[in-house]
Amino acid sequence: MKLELRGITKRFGPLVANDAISLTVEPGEIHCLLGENGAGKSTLMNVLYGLYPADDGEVLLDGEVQHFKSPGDAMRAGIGMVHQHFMLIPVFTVAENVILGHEQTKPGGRLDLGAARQQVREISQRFGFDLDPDALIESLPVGVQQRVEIIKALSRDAKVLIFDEPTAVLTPQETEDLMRIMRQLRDQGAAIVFITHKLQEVRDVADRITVIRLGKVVGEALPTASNAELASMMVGRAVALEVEKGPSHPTDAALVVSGLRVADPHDQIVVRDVSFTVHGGEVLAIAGVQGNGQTELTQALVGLQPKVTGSITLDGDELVGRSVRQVLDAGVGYVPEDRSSDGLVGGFTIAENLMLDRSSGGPFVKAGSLQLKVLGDFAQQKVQEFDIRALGSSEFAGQLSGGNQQKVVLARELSRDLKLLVAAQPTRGLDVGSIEFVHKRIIAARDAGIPVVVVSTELDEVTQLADRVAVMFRGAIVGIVPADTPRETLGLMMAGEMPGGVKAA
Amino acid sequence: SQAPSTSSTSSATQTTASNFLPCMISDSGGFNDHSFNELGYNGLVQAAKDLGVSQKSAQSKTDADYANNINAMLNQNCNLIITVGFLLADATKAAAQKNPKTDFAIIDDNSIDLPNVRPIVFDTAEAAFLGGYAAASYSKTGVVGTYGGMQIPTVTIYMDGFYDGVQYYNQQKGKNVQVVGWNEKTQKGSFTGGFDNNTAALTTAQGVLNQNVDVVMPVGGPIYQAAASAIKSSGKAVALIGVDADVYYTDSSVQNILLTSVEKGIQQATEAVIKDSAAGKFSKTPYVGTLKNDGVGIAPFHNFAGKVDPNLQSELDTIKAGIIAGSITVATPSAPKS
Amino acid sequence: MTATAAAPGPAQVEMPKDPSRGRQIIRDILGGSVVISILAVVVGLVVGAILIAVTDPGVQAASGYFFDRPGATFAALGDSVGGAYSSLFQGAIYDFGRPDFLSGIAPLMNTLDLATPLILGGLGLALGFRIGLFNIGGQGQTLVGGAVAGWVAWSFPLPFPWGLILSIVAGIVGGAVAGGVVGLLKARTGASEVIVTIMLNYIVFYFISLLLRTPGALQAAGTINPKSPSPPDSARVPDLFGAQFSVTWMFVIAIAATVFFWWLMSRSSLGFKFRAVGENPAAARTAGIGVDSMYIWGMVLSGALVGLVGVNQVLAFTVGGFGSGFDAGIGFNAITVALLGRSRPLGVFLAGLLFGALNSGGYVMQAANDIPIDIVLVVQSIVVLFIAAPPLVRVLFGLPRPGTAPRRRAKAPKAVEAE
Amino acid sequence: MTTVAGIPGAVALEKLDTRSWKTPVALGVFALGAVVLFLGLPRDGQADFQFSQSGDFFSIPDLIFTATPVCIGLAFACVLLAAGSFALVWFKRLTPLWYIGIFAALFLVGFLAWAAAGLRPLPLTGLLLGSVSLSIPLVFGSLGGVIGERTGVVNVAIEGQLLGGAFTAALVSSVTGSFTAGLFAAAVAGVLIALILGVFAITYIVEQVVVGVVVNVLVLGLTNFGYSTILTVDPEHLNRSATLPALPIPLLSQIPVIGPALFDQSIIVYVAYVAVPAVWYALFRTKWGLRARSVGEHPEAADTVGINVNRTRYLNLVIAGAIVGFGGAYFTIGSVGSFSQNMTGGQGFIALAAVIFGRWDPVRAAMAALLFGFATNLQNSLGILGSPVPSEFLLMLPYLVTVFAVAGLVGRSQAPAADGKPYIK
Ligand SMILES: Nc1ncnc2c1ncn2[C@@H]1O[C@H](COP(=O)(O)OP(=O)(O)OP(=O)(O)O)[C@@H](O)[C@H]1O
Ligand SMILES: Nc1ncnc2c1ncn2[C@@H]1O[C@H](COP(=O)(O)OP(=O)(O)OP(=O)(O)O)[C@@H](O)[C@H]1O
Ligand SMILES: [Mg+2]
Ligand SMILES: [Mg+2]
Repeated sequence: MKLELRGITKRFGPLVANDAISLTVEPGEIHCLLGENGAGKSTLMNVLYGLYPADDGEVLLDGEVQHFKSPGDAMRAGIGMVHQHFMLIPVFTVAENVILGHEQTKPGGRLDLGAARQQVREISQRFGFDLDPDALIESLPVGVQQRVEIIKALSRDAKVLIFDEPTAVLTPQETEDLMRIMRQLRDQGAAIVFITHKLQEVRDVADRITVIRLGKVVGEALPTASNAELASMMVGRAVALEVEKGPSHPTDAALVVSGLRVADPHDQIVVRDVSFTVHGGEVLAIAGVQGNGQTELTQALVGLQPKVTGSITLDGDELVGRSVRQVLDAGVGYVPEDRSSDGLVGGFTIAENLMLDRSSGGPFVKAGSLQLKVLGDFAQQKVQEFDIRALGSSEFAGQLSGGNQQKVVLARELSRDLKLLVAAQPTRGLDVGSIEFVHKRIIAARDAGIPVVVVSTELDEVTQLADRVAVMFRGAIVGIVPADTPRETLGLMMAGEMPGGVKAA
Repeated sequence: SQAPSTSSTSSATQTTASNFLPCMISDSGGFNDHSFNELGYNGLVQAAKDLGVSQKSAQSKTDADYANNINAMLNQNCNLIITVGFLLADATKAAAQKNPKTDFAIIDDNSIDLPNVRPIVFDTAEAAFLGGYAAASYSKTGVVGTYGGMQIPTVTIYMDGFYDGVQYYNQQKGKNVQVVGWNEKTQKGSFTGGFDNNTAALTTAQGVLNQNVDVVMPVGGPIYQAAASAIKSSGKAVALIGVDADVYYTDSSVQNILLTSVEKGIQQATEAVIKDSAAGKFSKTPYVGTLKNDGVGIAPFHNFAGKVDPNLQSELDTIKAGIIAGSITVATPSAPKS
Repeated sequence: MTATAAAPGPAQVEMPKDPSRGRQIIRDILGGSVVISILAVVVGLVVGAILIAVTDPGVQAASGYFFDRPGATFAALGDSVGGAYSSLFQGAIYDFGRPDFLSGIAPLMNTLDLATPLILGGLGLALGFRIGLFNIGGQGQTLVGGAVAGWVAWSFPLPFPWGLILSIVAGIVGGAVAGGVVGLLKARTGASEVIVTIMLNYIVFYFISLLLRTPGALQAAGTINPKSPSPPDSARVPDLFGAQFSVTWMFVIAIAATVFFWWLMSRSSLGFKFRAVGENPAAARTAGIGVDSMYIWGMVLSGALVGLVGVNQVLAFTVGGFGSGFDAGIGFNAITVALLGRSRPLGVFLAGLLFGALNSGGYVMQAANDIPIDIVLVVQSIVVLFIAAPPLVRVLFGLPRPGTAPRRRAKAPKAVEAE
Repeated sequence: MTTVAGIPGAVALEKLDTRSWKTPVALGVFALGAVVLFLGLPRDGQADFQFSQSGDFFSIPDLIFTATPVCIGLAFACVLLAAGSFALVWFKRLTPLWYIGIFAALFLVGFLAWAAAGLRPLPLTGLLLGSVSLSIPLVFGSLGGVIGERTGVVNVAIEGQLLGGAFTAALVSSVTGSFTAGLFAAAVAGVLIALILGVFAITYIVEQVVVGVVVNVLVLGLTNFGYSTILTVDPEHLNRSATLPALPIPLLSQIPVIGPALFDQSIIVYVAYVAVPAVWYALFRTKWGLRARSVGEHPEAADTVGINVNRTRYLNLVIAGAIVGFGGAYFTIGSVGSFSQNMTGGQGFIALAAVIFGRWDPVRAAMAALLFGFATNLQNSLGILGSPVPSEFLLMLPYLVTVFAVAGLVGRSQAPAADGKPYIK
């Protein structure tokens, strides 16, 4: 089925997320959409999928104008989507998720789950998945969940398939597998839209490439284009993505983690006997595919996990068993993974957010009373120092863009006297400029002699920031290696394999 | 029963010669409680009609309403304000102190001693004693029951009298009729938790019926209706004893199961107090309804006249005379102190 | 209603010195929040008027011959609705039938008196709402606070004002304990505070009923009624403007509580933490704020304020002792007051005054026009509903949408993420 | 995928040693209570548990025994069981539900024997019958609550829906003389209230608990007003309905103890028997249920597969409203025939508690409702016998049980993920 988008425009209030975008995808073609964060890719796909009404423009399938009022309409017309954030119901089984929305029933209105199971098995077989139709989604690893999304789309005979950043959560091996499946689908005649930030993947699999910047199509490219060409199209200028970073000067061991185990609320072990050491003045990056225990590890470091055994010492002081308050007071700075839900209070002003983790005692509280003057001056200064783009320090944090929100969090954490900085996914969802800024700040902290732990799923970021890299897989550390370890090796380690001959660091 | 909303709209175009304005405030039971609020209200309506004057009334929902309703009535320039129930005692007392020119009367409370307040109380235990005796005499299963709305003196005084009446019957006749739902000695028993005809009242009634009783006296406004429902659906031949008014006349639907009623002459007392006040004969002397002054009493057996022991009526008359004469004493901790 | 009362949740943080604050107020006025509050009250009164008219016998009679004499119907309508609302006004603000100004203003004083417990209770519940705690336990906390205050008042008779002060403190402590238990259960076991507070309402009610008829507990000596002794005069809250008016010094305490609430929530470290937990518990926890202890302290303070309602009922409102119903439904009405006031101090204060006025007028409306006071409940709930849904009011009255920045959420005690 | 470096597979993750002492502590408290009551305040005399009543198919003799030794034995058993629970937790095992069940049964028998010692026979049929009767409106209320919350709408207005149903059922059935009309009107009233809730909570995204609380006040005001201005004008014709007749089911109704309690009831009760499994079936076995639950768990996901989230929520709210309103009819035409002000008296809130107590499952919620009914009726039954426990204490029992249950047993239970959250695209 041939897909055509003509002049799609979509506004969110004053923001034009899509500005007259046109795009054609032929059957039997993989069409890549490339663009920075916030360029408008997901918005375009959501319009196509009937989730947002377009302000202008039209969608055509095989030359016929479509009027999608809801995703149901789009699905019936043969469009399937694998969403950036999975659209699966965690407490349902695979089969239930697959039939949801187009259920078959037996007499008495009874759900025909048998048919659904059969369908899951059939499609699994066709693509070589190994999938239990009765498994609960929440018990499945992300890579497998994504396959469920694919089966969901295929079970509805989708002829146009949209993949929105499907590889962000996959190991390199899983990515390989996905590429294979996409090619297989293309060969069966599907029209595929593939969204990613990873230039390598684009060149591997795409038949055609469209680049979007600031809501507009800025050009087309062929898979033969070089990384540099594609990147400059995306960003609108030549980019040098390297962080300026001198050699590290590690001092004494500051953070010593040994035999750390963390259990989740269901008592499943999610961090398994993890031990490592971080010296002052060095960055230890923790790499790995999302969902392999990094989140819980960092939370355990700051005392946010209730079920922890083992030991974490900072400059000799034991942190396990201490409250978050005590850990922070011991000099730990923490940039949480999800800034909008854990890092900031959206309904608070920038100033209030800047004092969030110093809400008792000086300098902002005296005798139980807020020192608004002190806070105001402090906020003013930090807004300037960290280049937070806002109307003023009394703007609500929830109304800031992601990059600026992250700057608020960094400003807060870096303005205390730190003995350790833990930054989880510090640049997720940020644009190049903001990434550069955040990276600089982290390196500056390192150079000031602070030990730094950075968690990232992006290998680029890991290799750029790290002095040493620890790779996590299923809750355990596969190995700790130097930052210059080849990407392929790191990729294998992310899948749990420790190739022979890799030297530990 | 008469609804309160039909009363005072005509007050603006007053045609009567007299400007006497009697007013009444209910407690949280409201004027449709099939009990003392309603009887008091009927007395108010009747007296106003007889006097040819208008009247005003207000219902209370919560404890906070009492004082406010009294104030609102004072603003309406009432000459006599009757408050119904001991719960209103404090508010009545305070208002009476502040407004010495207004007459007040309070039903079921005898705690206020002010020149412009007339308490109206009843020694219902005396009448309930007769009810208990009649119940025991009528009972074939040897078990009779009673239960209340809430454990407050104006309720338990009925139950005490009933209990004593049954014991007196046992003593006189050498029988052992048992009372379920109330024990005078321990002052413990069965209560529905409120004065509403609701599912709690129904299950309580069912529970009492399950004790093999064949006479039951529910004390507390409309909860007797739940008992009637329970009796009808149980299919058993259980007789009901009404309280406050002669229920035979106030509720025709229970005539066929009504053994008798223990009457409390609230309506008559209210009427009398209003007329006294209108005639300028108001006094602070408490009105205490007793068997002697017919302020309380036991109703005729009506449909059951043929089913009770032929001697019962005369026995009751003897007992009544004994109580009036003081030869039979009805002991209850809940008796009004006069 | 002022801008404070009407401003939607997150957009309103009390920081008057902030430059954006002034802008915010102007935006709110232009955006129609004040207008919407007024219109919501209008809707409530109109619905009330319809109910009054429909159930009025005069109107019913006249509408029978509407087509012959439509004028009669309208006259009857005017009589019933006009009469009712003029009684409402005269009962709430100023009684023109009184000889002099001082007695004419008595209804207003009564309004203040009735508003006092609503404001105190509203503030208490609002405090919980701001922390994301749905405290439905106003009844129970009032009962505990009042019972403890009363018990202390007659058990430890001290000269004025010490007896009074001691009793007030006791009432606050009583309410605080009743609230704190809930906070403790929530923090320790995760029990939903909605369920626990509702259950405690009943438990406390029956417990106090039991004590009230147990000699030697709360029952007055020498009585058989389930009633407490009356507190000694030295522990009574004095009248504010003399015996002529019903308003007492508790109204001043309510004002003080409003100011305290403001200070607590916008100027104190504890309030900052409360708000952080209310807006985003996850972020608060990550920032080292003990969410569980905020729940406990929040419920303690919430209960303490509600405890003052009990103090008002026992030491200021009722003259003699109290029975088990002395909370008089204020614990529940305070929920609507807090909601109407959007959990902001000034908003709650004004909402309390409005409800106090409706109640005060309602009594007179019932006495003079025979209109059941329940109409006040209907009007109150409709006002709250409509104020909570500004777009609906705009639709109803054909108002334009305000041209302000998009807001993420409708007002709510708990953060509701729009994403 | 090969796993090297000694890392085990993903699905079979091991468990950490974490022990929860909540259950043993709760059992311990009750065991202590048993010891204090049964040993500390022993009561003399015989306890008489009556199984049969006249008219039963066949009769079972009463169980009569001397209370004190039995109670002491049972207190001892409770202490042992509580200790056993401590031991189980100590050895990192969960205390199974049946274990708690046995404990509860032993405690209860002991308590009944203690309270009824030396008094009249305790009719178990009556105890059960009253429990069922008192729990019926709670069952309907909690079913409505479960349906609403499963689709993501917290329904605090159950109280209002019950009250509205009770009012309209009484009025309509009094006026028309038809039970069918009364029941239908009650359901319609429930639906109307649900629509108010829907408009504000779903369309205008007002905080759901707020709407629920306020709607309750509104319905209370309206029914009180209607009672004073309409019903009491002519109560004989406007507020005096017959009550639904009992329809004994042949044979079943003659089973001793349970027959008369369960199978000699009115149509509303039978509807409840059918409704509980039906709602369970509909929620967990049908297309409708799958969609409803998907909307309550992850509305965005439901939207992306073509399910109209808000329409689904409205529809379910309306169905729930009809169920609750229908249940409200029990208060009037199902039991006493007439309406009185605020006659639901907070039962809607108890139903809400049953929803949470029953962990959003219709069958468990109904069981919780039955438990409330039982606890309430215990007060009746013991009060009638003249037991030594103050009536207020027994009246507060169901609420105490709820607090214990919610704090000790349920705790941080998992509500549907999108429960209470409006869906904004
Ligand atoms: N529902 C919404 N309301 C307001 N603004 C939105 C909404 N959804 C997206 N936007 C804005 O529209 C722009 C485009 O967002 P979109 O999600 O399409 O970006 P994207 O290209 O998919 O980015 P990413 O690579 O981060 O996924 C962004 O500025 C975003 O903030
Ligand atoms: N709820 C909101 N109210 C007002 N403005 C908003 C809101 N949400 C986002 N914005 C504005 O919309 C714009 C896009 O925000 P968004 O977070 O999507 O930015 P972005 O393109 O992803 O930027 P970044 O790369 O920094 O993450 C910003 O200017 C932001 O201030
Ligand atoms: Mg972004
Ligand atoms: Mg995107």
